[in-house]
Amino acid sequence: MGEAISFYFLASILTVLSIAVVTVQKPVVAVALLVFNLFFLAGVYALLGAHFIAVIQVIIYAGAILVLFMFVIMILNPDMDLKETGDKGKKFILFSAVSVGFLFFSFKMFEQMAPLTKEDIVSEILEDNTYEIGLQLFEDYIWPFELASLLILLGIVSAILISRKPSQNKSV
Amino acid sequence: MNWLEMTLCFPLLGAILNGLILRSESKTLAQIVSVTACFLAFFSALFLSYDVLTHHEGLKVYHLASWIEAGSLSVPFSFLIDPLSSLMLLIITGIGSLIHIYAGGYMSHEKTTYRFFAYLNLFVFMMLLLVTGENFLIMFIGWEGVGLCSYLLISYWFEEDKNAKAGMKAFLVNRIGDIGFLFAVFLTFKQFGTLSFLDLKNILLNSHTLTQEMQNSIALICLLMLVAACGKSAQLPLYVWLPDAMAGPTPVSALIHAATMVTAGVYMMTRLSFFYFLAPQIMTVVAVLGCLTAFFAATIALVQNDIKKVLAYSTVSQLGYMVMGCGVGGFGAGVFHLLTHACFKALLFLGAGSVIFAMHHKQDMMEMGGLKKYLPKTHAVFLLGVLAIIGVPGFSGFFSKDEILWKAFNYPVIGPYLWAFGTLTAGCTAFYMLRLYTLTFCGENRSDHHTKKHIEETPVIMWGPLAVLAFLSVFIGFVGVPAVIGDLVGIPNFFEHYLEPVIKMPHAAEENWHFLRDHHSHALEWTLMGTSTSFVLLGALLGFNFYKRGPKGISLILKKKFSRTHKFLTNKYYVDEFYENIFVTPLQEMSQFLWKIFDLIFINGFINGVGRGLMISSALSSWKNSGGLQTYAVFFVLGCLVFLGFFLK
Amino acid sequence: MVPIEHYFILALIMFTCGTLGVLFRRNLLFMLMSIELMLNAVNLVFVTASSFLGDLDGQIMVFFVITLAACEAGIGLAMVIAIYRRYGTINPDFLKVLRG
Amino acid sequence: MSPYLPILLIILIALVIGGAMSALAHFCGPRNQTAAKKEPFECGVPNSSRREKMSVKFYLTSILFILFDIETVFLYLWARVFKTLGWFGVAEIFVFLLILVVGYVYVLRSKALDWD
Amino acid sequence: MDLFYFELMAAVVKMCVILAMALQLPPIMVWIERRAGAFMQRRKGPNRVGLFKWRLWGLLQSLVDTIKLIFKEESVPEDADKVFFHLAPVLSLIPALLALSALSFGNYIILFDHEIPLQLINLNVGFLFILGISGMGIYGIVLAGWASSNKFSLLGSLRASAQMVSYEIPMGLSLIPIVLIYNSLELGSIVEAQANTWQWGIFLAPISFFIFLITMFAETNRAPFDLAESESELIAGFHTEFGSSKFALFYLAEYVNMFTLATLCSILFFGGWQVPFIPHLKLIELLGSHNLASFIGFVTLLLKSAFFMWLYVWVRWTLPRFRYDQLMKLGWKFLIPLSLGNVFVTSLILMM
Repeated sequence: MGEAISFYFLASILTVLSIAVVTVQKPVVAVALLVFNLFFLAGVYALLGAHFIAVIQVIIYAGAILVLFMFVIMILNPDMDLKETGDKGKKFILFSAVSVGFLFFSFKMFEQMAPLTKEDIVSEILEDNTYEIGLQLFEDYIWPFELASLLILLGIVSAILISRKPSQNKSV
Repeated sequence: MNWLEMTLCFPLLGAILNGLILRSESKTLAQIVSVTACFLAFFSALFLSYDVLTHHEGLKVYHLASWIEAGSLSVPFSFLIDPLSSLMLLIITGIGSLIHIYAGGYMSHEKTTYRFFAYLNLFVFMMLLLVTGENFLIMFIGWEGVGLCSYLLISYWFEEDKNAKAGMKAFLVNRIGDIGFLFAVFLTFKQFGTLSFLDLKNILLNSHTLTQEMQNSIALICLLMLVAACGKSAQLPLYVWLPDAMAGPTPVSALIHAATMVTAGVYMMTRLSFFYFLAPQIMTVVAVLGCLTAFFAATIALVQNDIKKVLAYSTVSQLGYMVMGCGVGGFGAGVFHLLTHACFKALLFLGAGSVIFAMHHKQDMMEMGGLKKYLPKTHAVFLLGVLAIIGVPGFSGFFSKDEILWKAFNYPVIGPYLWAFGTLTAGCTAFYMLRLYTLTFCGENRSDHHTKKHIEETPVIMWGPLAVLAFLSVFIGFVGVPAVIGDLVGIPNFFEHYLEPVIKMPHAAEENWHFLRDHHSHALEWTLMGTSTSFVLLGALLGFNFYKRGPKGISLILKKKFSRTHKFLTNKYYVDEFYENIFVTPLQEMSQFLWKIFDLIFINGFINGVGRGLMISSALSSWKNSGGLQTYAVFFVLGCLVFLGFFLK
Repeated sequence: MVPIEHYFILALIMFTCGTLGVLFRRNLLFMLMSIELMLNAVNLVFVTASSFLGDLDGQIMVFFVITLAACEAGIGLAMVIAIYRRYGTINPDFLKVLRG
Repeated sequence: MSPYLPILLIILIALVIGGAMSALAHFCGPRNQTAAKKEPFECGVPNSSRREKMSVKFYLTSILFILFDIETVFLYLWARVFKTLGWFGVAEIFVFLLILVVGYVYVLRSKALDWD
Repeated sequence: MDLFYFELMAAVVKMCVILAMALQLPPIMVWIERRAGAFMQRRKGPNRVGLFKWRLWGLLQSLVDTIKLIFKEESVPEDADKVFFHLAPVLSLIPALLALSALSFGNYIILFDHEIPLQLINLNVGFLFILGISGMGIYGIVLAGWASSNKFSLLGSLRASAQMVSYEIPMGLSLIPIVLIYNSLELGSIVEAQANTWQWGIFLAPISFFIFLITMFAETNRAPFDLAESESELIAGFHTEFGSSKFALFYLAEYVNMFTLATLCSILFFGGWQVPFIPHLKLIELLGSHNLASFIGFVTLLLKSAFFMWLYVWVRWTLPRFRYDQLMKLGWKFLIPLSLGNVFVTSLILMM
């Protein structure tokens, strides 16, 4: 009961926020809404028993990645070119095509989804799954884990390289 | 990590370290890396061989990973260590290490050497792949790899057009052989369904009768493999690249074009001996081809003036011996000669390298002479090398060459002729080697004043390896003393027993090769040995006497007298020109013709037409290539949806 | 007990919003944010499946997705900054070097 | 009761407090706006647009923050299972840290963290 | 259902207590800061305001200040983004309160046969939640600076948030040895593991404590790290444009954050609600009452955090302010390597 209430509450907030994020005019507002969105999504994760993932979502996604967005907006102050460009009619046609495609596709998907049997569902919510996740990550996922560090390294290096001040002898 | 992996990975590691990672300006660092890599490989190979030969009954297959798995074709990365391959491993890494050390001295005038050493290490790695591969494809990787390294090293000083062309020539000529190899591989797979040497060996050794079709295809495989061996081991029609390959640095000539790579053909034939035994007619071809090559190359070597060219033709000639040895069924003898030749020819090349180094990269013997007193150490070891190659009794070359000649004599029908040519060749060899020696080291120095002033003995890093090789050249022959002598002095023939497990005669072939088992009288063998030795001594004497006063004197008279023959020989029987006229020029002309007809009119027309058509149609459709990122993305997403919808039905 | 389909529908809504945002907002920042939204929708599916099936693999995958998203956002935003500096706009309609 | 319910309560309470305070001030405080009050408070420096570009260093700082943040989270996960994994885990995390230290050194060398 | 309502009631009560603590923090702390500053500088400080004839060392000054703040005019700049201008103070208050309520203030007490832990939000991810939530506090600051449409505010907010993110990493890293040593993320069990006084975090992980102490100051933008509001450079930082009640809210959030970190420090490094040299279990035995022991533990914890609050004040009036480049250098080039090394060395020592 409580779970259902919480879920539908969070889901409706998330739906509204998701739509708002992509439709508002100002990037700052969008980022702020996205923060809320991610925060409430963490709530959904918690509802699903993924406490650790929920916290990670808050720490990294809401607490770090979106700070980055915020900073970029602050640095660039890009509200000057906010007007939407492009051929309205063409955009509308494509928009409806994609939307219809998604709708159609989702119907098909739910139609074809094999229903979960009772045995599939493990209803017990794992308590203290931090430990379990840790074990699994460090034992079964060693290589992805080490590769993740490489990915981070790559991220650091390329971000610094890209955002460096453009040098004087630019070719183009 | 087992010994095999270590053996293989050290040279590769050295190559990667030198060529890709360090790229060091420091010559010392580059050399240390590559010498260390090679030495480590040598020691690993030593342990590996010891391990396999003592603990695994001389045969072990290392299965590292699976590689190609397609239907019935299964080619794993597996490696075979048996007496033959461990012998090759030791030759390659051992002599390779010495040459690596030597190269440091020889290349000391270069600006950077990391590229050179990286290539050398890569070569060693490829060569190791070639000799340890358990199936045709691994061997083929090595086969192509050594070809590549050879190309890279021949044209190491690629700034000069000549060197680049020489590399190209080696590469292209080798391609002809490689085609043979590839077709042989295809045919093998078609016929036997496997590419593994051991499997093939088991199949063939245990079958008592073979169908006609099987026999034909075996003969064809052998023939194709012979083509491959001709390319790599510089046999008669395809030998032309080897003399030109001398354009590379001398250590390269020593390592690749004398000691190791060019012997790959002999190695391969020995590895496939069970095939060759089943194709006696092809064996005859092999024997004749080897014999002719040996003689032919020796005659050319008689008159060459470039010190490295002489050695190159000598190499071709010695390879001819080896191939002849294989052809008459004496694979063991061929490999034995391979071993001794690797030692003394490496020694000779490196010695020649020292001479060239001391003479400031002059290679013409006519400008040398009298180096005995300038380069005493080099002279001493070089002399030992000369004695070894011409086959003075007691030196290593004597035993191996004699073994081959004896095996050749026993060959039915054409055997005596082979022997006669072989003996003649031995005489020629003695002549031209003594000629080389005399012209280089004896008499007066003929170089110009400036050069003469700067001749000095090479550093220890260069003559040290030479000393080791000289030791080997003199004594390595005692591992395979022929039975007749061995019985006399009480030294058994280790080598024959050593290779016995590798060279097995299929049951189906035994009747054709009964003469190998026949007993021959010792007296006959002594007689033949005596004859050939006297030929050698005669040749040596002539060579020494003709040239002991330099290029003038008797040799000049002879040259005048037989001027046409001399010219013919100096121009190497006009083989290069022959090829040029018969193959290259017509090919070029035909290409020109085809280019004019097909390329310009048909193909260009077609392609331009297509292009024009596309231009028109793309102009029509370029509205959708707006360059707009998101427009593309939209179509991408729509495409994905259609695709998914297709699967979800 | 909320049926699993409802979680999926929520994820689908978020994903659709994200996709439409990427495709139709003429602003690189919005596009990046929409990508984040899409990634989160995927994460939601992972977590849902993981929770319903009692299998932690899904959650670990989310972990890696988040790592990836962090790097993606970092590099993407660096590119936004570089583009803004160079062209003075972050509207992809004005960035048409590839125009056919 | 779900441990998450209090979170919701706290959020609501905070909103209420914030709203109440604002409302109180709104109703209790005086209101007489002047033109000067509406301007940004900049201590007499001639008023300029706030549309001013900030240093890109802030961006670099925050991207590095993200990446180190992820690293921290991985470390927490590891710390939680540290006792179970033993030396294996230490070795694993050592490699992980080693790779990141490479990045860190790169950052230091590229002077991305040098303000001024 | 009964249980649910009982727990809900307990939660509400706990929440009220926490709120009471939080709301009385700024008045008292402001008074302490002013009095302490005066004391250190040989001044009198606020000492007039009192009740009738009792002056109470000027204690009521803060109350008067609060009332004054509410009755001040609220001025919103013309260009300001109205929504975020109003929302920003709340956005910095919410994380502060959430973090505060996730602290473990004491062992459980027993009421009506129910164990009630003295912790409002008890998640099994433990103090990771606190770290995550306090990271969310950045948005309040950034949005405040952005919304007030003032370049000094914006710069102040960027500085403040860059500083906060920079020091969040050493803070997070400095706590990993604690997890390694006590093998838990939950504050309750960490405190229980510190029953023996010599097992306190300060003794087992002194370097962690050192790093945490520094980051504590930096995270709350307090002196000597109060660059964001350095009046000589940036007027008053991100809350330049905020007056009246909104300013009060920022103040509240700041002090709550300070208190949270002070308490977290006491919990992780100073045994939390363990009375020094008397393990909690022994205390229960001595007193014969669970609830009384828990209460004493609670008071002990408050005293410990009071010490750190005092430290905040003390440092503020003692140390000069950093320069911004020095601050970043300290964070990135000293604390991060130090804390990484600390983590690694600690793990090695533990493995030995």
